Amino acid sequence: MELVLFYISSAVALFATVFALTRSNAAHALIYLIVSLLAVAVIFFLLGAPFAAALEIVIYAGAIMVLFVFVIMMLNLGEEGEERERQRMHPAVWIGPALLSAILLVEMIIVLSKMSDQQTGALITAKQVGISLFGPYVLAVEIASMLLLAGLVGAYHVGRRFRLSEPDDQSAVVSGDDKQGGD
Amino acid sequence: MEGVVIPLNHVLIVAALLFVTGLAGLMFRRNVIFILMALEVMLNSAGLAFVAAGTAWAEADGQVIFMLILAVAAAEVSVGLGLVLQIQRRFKTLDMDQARRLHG
Amino acid sequence: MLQTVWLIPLLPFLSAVLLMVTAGRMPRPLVAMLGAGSVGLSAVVVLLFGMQFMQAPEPYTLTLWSWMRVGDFAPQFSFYIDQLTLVMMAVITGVGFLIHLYSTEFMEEDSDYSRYFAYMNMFVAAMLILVMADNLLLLFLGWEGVGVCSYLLVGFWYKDPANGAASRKAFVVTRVGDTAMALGLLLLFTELGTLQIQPMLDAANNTWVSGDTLPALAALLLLGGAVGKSAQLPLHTWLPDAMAGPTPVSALIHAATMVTAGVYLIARTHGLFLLAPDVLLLVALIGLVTLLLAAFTALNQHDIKRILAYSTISQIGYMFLALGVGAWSSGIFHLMTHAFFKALLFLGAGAVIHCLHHEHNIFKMGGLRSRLPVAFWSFLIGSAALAALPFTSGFFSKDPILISAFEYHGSIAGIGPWLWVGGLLGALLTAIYSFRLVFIVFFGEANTEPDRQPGWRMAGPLTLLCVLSLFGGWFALPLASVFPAESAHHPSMLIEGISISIPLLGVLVAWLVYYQRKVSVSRFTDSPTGNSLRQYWHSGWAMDDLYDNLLVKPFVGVSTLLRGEPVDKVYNGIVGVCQLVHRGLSESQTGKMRWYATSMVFGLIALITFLGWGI
Amino acid sequence: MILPNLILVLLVGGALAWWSERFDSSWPRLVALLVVLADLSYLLSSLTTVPLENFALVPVAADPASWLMSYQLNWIPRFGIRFELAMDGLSLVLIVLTLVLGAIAIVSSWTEDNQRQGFFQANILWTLAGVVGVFLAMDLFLFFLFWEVMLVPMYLLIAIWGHEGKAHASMKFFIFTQFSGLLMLVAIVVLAILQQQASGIWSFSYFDLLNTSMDSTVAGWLMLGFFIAFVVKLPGFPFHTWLPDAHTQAPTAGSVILAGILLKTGAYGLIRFTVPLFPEAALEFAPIAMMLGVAGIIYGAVLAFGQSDFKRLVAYSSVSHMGFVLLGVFAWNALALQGAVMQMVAHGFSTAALFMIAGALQQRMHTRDMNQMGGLWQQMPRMGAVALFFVLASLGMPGLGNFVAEFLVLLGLFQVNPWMTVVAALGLITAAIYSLIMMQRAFYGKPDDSRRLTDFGSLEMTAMAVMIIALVWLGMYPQPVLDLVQPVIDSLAVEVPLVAERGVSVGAVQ
Repeated sequence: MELVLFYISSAVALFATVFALTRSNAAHALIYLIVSLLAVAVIFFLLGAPFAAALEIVIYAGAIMVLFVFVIMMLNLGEEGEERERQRMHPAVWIGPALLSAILLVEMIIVLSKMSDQQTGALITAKQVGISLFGPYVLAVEIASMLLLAGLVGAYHVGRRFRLSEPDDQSAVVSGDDKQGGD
Repeated sequence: MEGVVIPLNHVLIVAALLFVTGLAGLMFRRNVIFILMALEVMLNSAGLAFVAAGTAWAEADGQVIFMLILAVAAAEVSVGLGLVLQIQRRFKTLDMDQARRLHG
Repeated sequence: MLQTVWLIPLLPFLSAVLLMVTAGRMPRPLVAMLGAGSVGLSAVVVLLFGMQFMQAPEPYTLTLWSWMRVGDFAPQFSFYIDQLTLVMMAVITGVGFLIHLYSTEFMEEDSDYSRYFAYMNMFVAAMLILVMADNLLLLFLGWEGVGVCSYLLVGFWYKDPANGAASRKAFVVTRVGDTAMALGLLLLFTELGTLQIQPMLDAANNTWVSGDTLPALAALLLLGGAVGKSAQLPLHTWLPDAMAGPTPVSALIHAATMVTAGVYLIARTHGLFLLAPDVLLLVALIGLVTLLLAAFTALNQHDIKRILAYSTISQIGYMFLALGVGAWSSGIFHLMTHAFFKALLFLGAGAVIHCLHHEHNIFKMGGLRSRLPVAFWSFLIGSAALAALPFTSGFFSKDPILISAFEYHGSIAGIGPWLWVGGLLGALLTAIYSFRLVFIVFFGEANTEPDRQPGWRMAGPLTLLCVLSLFGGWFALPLASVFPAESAHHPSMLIEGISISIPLLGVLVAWLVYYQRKVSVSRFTDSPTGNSLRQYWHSGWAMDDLYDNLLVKPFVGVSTLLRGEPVDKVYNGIVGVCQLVHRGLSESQTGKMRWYATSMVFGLIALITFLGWGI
Repeated sequence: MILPNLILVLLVGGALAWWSERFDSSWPRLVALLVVLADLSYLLSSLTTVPLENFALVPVAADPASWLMSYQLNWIPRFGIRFELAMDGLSLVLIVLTLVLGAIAIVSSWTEDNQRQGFFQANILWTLAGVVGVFLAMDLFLFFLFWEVMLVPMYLLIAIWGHEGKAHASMKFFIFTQFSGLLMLVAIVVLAILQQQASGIWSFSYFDLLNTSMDSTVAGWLMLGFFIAFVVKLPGFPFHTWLPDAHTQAPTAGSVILAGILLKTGAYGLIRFTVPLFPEAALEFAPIAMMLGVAGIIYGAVLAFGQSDFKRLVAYSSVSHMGFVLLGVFAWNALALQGAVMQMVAHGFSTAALFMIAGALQQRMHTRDMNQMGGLWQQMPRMGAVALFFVLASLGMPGLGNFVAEFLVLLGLFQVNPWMTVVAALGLITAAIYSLIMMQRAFYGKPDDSRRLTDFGSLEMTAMAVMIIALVWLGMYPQPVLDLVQPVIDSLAVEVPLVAERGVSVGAVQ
């Protein structure tokens, strides 16, 4: 029974991802992506990793996707963006990457199919995860925190420069002088 | 509820499928937003593979690594989106092909 | 007195160095006194040395210092004096002094006065070293020194590039001979272990037997050197061009001394040549062919100095003939007498040119008999001796050569008479062209007026040389002990008569053709074949153009072809390949991020297939 | 302790000269000259302390006493690399030549107003230090170090003070030598490894590496590594193309040092390292090397004749003369080796002088093109006379050093391979051709009176006089140099038996 559930949710995840990446409208694509993440969360549940599924939903679907929403709204990619996206979809563009990823897929499947058939399904509770998290992996946690801090500072630093309104932003290193933009 | 018996290979194949789709998206989409989304998909599929392996070996390591992946993904997205704002302001478009000043 | 023999070459050498160092800052009379004086002084030393030497005539060796010593190759800087060397020294310093005295006036108004005497003195010093050298390496030093000085003196008036070309041609052609001689030296040392002449000849006699290939090869190589320096057949084309130098230079170098170096070398190493009879015969044949060829060419020249140049080649041909047929001492005797009358002729020509403001073409001269008496008499006596008219020194030296050529019975039986006939024909032609010169220049109507008369410093040496040319042949040279005994000559009266009468016949022919103008040869010379033959002879049997096309043009062509350094093209090729690869790689960096992602995927695929291959 | 001081004095002197520029721009050349002369006098005075019979002693590898002077200091004990210097007859002769030509190089650029005079003189002194180091180093690692030390300041000399094409020329010079140097480094390292495997201890010393046993193919390749490095430096035939460019663009002092001294390091390397370290491989390779030598002689001469650039012509003449050295070394008998060493010394003086003249001409006429010269003898008689002397020296006139050298080489070679000697002797003729054409096109011919040219000054004449005396002395009485080098050749004969002496029947000729 669960096997069927697993196959359904993975099919959903796959189709949602494909749709997410082929939409011309960014917002639609985002929604599909969120659906795909939720499907993956379901798979986590089926695998017996409830804590991971929760995290997936809270952080991945919740936090990261929301960031995306903010940015899309901020950049208000309206209809003209969508138009341009569509005329770029002619086959010459995606035939190359599609071919490449197909080859890669075939290779991975070959490699994976040779593996011994291990069975998943051992339930790992959040307590076990917590114990190992602060047991052998305590260093990893510290590093992760530093990484997040770096991400925070980076995002602040990079994002801050975005001053549409005040032209006399004295601290802006990247002030108006280099307007040459793309070559 | 306790773990349900799913063959690891199948989960890994799903992860591979997701990864490849993300990769293809990364390659042929021009819009930087879509590239970032494709990136997220690839990270997520990696996380899936880790968690699946973790549950297969009944070890918590898989999920710990998954958490690290989450941390990485979060940091990466925040900086990425910051950059997206810069690209928008600097190049007035989100098409990544315009931003190619660093060429040979 | 014997110990001071090293003074002889040292005096001219020192004066040469002094003149070079002061480089024209000394007053002219001092330069003249130094230049001519040093040679005169060394002539006196030679005289004194000769007198003391003749009392106890055995070879005298004086070692100054050991030149170098590597293993058993230890040439010494030492002199070896015997009768042959004495004769040569006497000729060089005696005739040399007269020529130096003559040139003090001849070069009077030349700007580079001291440079001229520096080179002349250096030449005399080098020639003396050549003649007095105890071993072949020191002889080679003198040999090359003489070649260099001849280069400097022929190209003395350096402002005209033609003189430069003539001097370079002289040096390079003689250098070809010198290289052959150097190879001969290498072979001799490798085989015999020493280069000291006398021990080397003894070693040659006991290690080799007559007719071996090695002595023949060594003799041939030495002959190459001799032929180069004495302007014989293969390497003779440089001498006529060497007339570009001042006339006294031609007198000293191209008549009396340098060109005889080859004869001296063969005479000095006669022991080696005796071990190779067929090479000796080759010497005779070269001599014969050269004397005929030069005689014909001299007949068609109209530059006074070129006629004398070709006559020098011809006379040296006689000396080679003499050496070839084994008449060693008569060869050397002819060398000495030739030095006298050829120097006389050259100096006479110099006087003519000097007084006719540098006119060379004999047809533009004429009737100088009354205007330049000194020149006329010196030319008359010189030509008489050259043509070997009876009782002149030329007769006493050329006649025995012809006789011994007649009685020659070397490796090819019965060639003697043919050599004799060739020699006679040469003598006839010599008489004709020498008196042709005399009649055209000194008789007939006057074309150009001489603007001055030769001073005492030119007339003095001329008269002295006239005396020597006339009576030089009377006393025999004491060379018996140096050379192997020659069989006594007892030619039949007929041969003797013919030898005497041929030169007179020649003079008669010249008289008829050029003085009386009775027998006009123009009918023959103007006909097409005659004219082309005359042109052919005039250009020295077209040897010059032969060498030009055969050697000079290919060398110049190759060097201009290779000027662009083909080997460099290889390295530039490598550089080109590197740049090509660089451009290709830089193209691959398009700056588009998606292209980088794709190339990463390529990498990934490659990696997996490579690693996957293993599973 | 004397040997390291020799190098130290030059290095410190260089820095001093550079520093002295602060006071006055004319000080550096004075300081440089004094430093070089001080170094020379220091060397000669320290020689007096060496007992006289040592000069005749055959330098045996084992005991340092048999060397004239030796010095040893542990540098990197881990790999057995020692700061080992030793001087024997051969290196003594070459070091004296280096210092004399160094002084002459400094004098040669006395009147040139180069900018940054201090750095210029410093580079000259450092090059000299590198070269002295090369001649003294007995540890292969140290030898390679000095090989590079000598290369860098020379590159700077050409790159900074060169003429119009200096960038290209200096780069080409540097890459040629550097690349071949790397081949040598690989050979040194492999040799050391083989030696370590055989004897168990690490050592880079020349004496230990001398008789390492290895199979012939490896020996062949290692020998080739050394051979190429040295033949590039001594411009052997196929690797010589850097020389003409480097010379035409180098400043006068630079080309005097480059031609006079740096080419000798290649020849020295061949004698000291290539043949003794790999005896069988070297002697088996000898015919090919001699072929290259002969090709170098003829090719250099033919190209020299075709040149219209004065300096380029003299550069090609160097290629031709150094062909004799290559012949002499690989004929490998006492006569040929003595000839090779003599050629190194004599060629050093004659080429240095010709380059000084070329430099002086360029400084006065601002061109090296011989077509624009002609008739210079009239306006500059002293330079003409001096040029004539050195042209005669370079074409090998007997009585001067070059002739003695070339005759010895040909004599030695004749005993080994007569036919090759005949071809090499052609070099004598072609040498005459290109030397005289140089004299004709520059100094003889129609003078162009519109030019105002100043003749040689007294300083330049003294420098020239030194070289004239040296060449005449080498030509007339070369015995001191021959005696100094003879023990070295005997010691080399111990490792690699000399080719049969005189008396070998000239079989090939029969």
